[in-house]
Amino acid sequence: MEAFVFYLLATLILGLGIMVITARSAVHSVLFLVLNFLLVAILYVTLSAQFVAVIQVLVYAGGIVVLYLFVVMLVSLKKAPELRSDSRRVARTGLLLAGAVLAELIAIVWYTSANGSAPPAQAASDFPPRLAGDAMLNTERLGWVLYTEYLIPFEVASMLLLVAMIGAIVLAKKNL
Amino acid sequence: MLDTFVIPLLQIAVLVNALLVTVTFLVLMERKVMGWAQARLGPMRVGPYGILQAIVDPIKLILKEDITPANADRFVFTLAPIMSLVPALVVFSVIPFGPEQPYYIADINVGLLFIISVTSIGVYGIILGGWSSNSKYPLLASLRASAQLISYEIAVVMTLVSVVLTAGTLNMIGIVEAQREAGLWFAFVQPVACVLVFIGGLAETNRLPFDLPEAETELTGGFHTEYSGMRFSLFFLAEYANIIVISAIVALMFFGGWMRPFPNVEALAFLDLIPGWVWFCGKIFFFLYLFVWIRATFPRYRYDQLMAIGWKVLIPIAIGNLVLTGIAKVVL
Amino acid sequence: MMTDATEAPRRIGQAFDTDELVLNMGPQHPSTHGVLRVVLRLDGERVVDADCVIGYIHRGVEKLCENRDWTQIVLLTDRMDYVAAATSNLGYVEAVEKLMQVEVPRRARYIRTILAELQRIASHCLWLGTHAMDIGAMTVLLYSFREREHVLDLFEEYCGARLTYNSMRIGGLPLDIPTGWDKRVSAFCDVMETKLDEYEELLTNNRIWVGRTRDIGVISGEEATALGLCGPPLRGSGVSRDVRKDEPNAAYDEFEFDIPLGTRGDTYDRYLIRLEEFKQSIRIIRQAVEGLPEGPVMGKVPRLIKPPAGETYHAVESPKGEIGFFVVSDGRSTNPYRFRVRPPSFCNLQALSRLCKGHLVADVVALIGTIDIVLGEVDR
Amino acid sequence: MLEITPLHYSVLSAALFMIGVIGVLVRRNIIIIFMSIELILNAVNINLVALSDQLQNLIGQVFVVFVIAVAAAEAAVGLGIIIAFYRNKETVNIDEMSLMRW
Repeated sequence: MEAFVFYLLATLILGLGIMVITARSAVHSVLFLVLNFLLVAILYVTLSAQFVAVIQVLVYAGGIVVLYLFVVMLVSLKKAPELRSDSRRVARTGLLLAGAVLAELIAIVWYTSANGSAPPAQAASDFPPRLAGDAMLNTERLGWVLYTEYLIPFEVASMLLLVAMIGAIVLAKKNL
Repeated sequence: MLDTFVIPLLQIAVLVNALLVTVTFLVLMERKVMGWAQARLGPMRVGPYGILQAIVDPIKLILKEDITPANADRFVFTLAPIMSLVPALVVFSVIPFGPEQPYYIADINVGLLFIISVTSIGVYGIILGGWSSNSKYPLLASLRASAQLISYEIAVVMTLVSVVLTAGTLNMIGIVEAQREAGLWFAFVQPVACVLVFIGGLAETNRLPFDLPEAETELTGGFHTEYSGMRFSLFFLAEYANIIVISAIVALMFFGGWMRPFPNVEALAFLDLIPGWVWFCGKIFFFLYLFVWIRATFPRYRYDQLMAIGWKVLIPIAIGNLVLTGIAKVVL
Repeated sequence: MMTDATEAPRRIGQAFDTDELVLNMGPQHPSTHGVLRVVLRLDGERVVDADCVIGYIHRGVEKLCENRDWTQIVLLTDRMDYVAAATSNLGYVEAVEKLMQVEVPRRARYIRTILAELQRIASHCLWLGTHAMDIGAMTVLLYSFREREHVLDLFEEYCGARLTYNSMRIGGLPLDIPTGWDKRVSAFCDVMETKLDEYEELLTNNRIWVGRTRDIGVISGEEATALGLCGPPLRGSGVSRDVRKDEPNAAYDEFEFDIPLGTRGDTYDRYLIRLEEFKQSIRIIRQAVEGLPEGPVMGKVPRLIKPPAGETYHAVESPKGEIGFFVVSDGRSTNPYRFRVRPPSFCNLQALSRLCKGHLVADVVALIGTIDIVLGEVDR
Repeated sequence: MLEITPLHYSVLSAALFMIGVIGVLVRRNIIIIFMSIELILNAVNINLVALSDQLQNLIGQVFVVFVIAVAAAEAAVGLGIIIAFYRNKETVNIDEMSLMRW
């Protein structure tokens, strides 16, 4: 059952990923991206990370991708850029480079599985934010960790978002 | 097997069918109530007092020709109504009609977050529907809609957070139970939040006075101008399903869900003779009526006024409410 | 997915206006009050330019009139402003009477005044309903149509028609009023007054309504005069011009009534003015019904109407504004040599593009509503 | 095959990562390149969540939250730049974005 769900999700995620980068129309790309994110969220649920799954849907699918869609709609009113550039040359170089990365990744996977070294589960177990049974729910635990251990990074992240927001407004506004 | 598949499937079947029937009768109710508010009768021809209109309307919609505009993006054009309806239906999976099985389909710990995140997907249907029609009015409307939905979502979510703070849980059943423990509906504990969520809900479901994305007198019908037949009826269904969702959320979070009024007052115990889900449906019905009533009363906001209200009024109030709730939580 | 024709022109070396959009509003748009077509150039939702395209129901009424007998023309004037036929009738018959120097009996003039003012109420009801509907207040439409029905019933009782009345004749009226009609008219006045409060309750102090109409389409008195506006749009800007007071026709000089004036010249002022005009119309009707003199309703006119050679211009205050008739007779034939109408809707429509600039799309429908046009009169 | 190990998730993550990289390298539409970057970030997130589950340690999920925050910031600023650029040059082709100022 678990394996079935995983393989189904993995196939769909990868398939949609490929469709994102191959779709001719940018709007279709965005659509596939949303579906991809939704499936990734389901994957998170199977990994018992409900909060992250919900955040994935809320922020990624419901927020960021809407932004993409907005921009695509504003921009794709004219013809697609690929039509007027010599894309084949660049694409060949790109594929070559991507092939190199793929080879590297395959090598890593092959090497790891050949040596049979599973991730060191023991090593990290002493680290403080360990899951303490089912005493606390996923959301609560995550909140606890975020606001204690990672309080400063969290605040930095919020500052980053603020800066990004201001930056985006400054960039996109026609006349301030 | 029975518990994991058959019963949930049955529940889903019952709920979806009940929902669709409710939507058709909700449309009838809207037309009737609007009629009475406007010194006319509403539908009267089909069946006694026009009751069968609820059945005839969907049949008419389904039988109508399904037109795809020339140069429309066919794939997206078909997908958009589906993308708008599915989230509206999915939300119901976590809305409890009672505290125990079989009154809910799923009881998940992040219930409220789930509702918020799934409803946020609904905006795609509107944007894509407007874009793929290849027509300017729907495009304008979908730009309006997406901006409106996203901005009001911020206010609503922030307000809901303050309710979560009060209840101490994201679980929908937990929130209702917290109201039992408090002995008070959260409408009395969080009156500001209650009003904010309802107003935000009006905006998120594109209802008057916030119905700019489908303002027929400005944008000739908005994002679904070019839609007809079955695909239009999907949009229609999604809109009304969303109205029911908002009503259900308000009823659950502020009006005690399936509980009778004043759940801790023993003198009113006779009210428990009415089953919980009837109470819940009655509360939902009240808010549905409120939606229609408001529609019959108010003019429509302008786009910039709408945004100003969202950003300059609702969000600051929501933040203020949140901060006050936090302080109260710490002090008390 | 814009077509090439509507793409904003590229201006090399300047910032490109990439987000200017040409939007065709009408002629089938639900809130252009008929077949007006407005070509909007939008920057986002803001109107940069608005261009009115008219003529979709041009029937050549003026030319038709030149080929009809003088008496037959009354019927054609019905078809211009088809929601205010009685005032068009009034303007035309008075113009011919002026040309022929006919004395109209006092009773006829009183009844004409009542009809014209009832017509004003009916027309304003239609305006209020559609204007509010455009802004989203649907209920007001049905409320005001309820009262309009009442007026139409009164008209039907008087002349048998509900929309195109053909209710006046050169020299007087075709019929005297039916028995008890005057009672029913004053009963209607009482009803109307209470209903006005209903409208006001729904709109006047409604935050949304005020927000949608306050400071929208502001036009100064000088500018309004320069554009040739008339009727409520002109008075909304504070210019006191009302044909009923300035050049009294029918029996207006015998009644007391006020001309409401606006101060800001915005849509809200124009709304308030029309609401006040309801009340003034009721006041006039009451005075007319009370003082209704006895006597004939038809003056002395020849069987064959053939006005002496000459020309005249005569204007009356229609619900939309000043409607003027310019008629030329050659003194020989039984039809006018030249017939020309100065339609208030047409003149007021000129202000639309001026009013729209800088406002949002949603305001355009409010502004079309506030101008109160009838395309039958604009195109003729 | 029937037991799902973290390796499975890693492979899935690597594959999604690759798809993202190919998208970045091959496509010329800057918006699609941005979307490919989102795919890459998601690949990383899958890995983080999977390992967090495996190690019974929440740090992975905490990092996912941060990654999402960064992705949001990136999308906002990036798309702002695209809009500004598009307004000036009417193109979203990355090959034509070779000038630092214009």
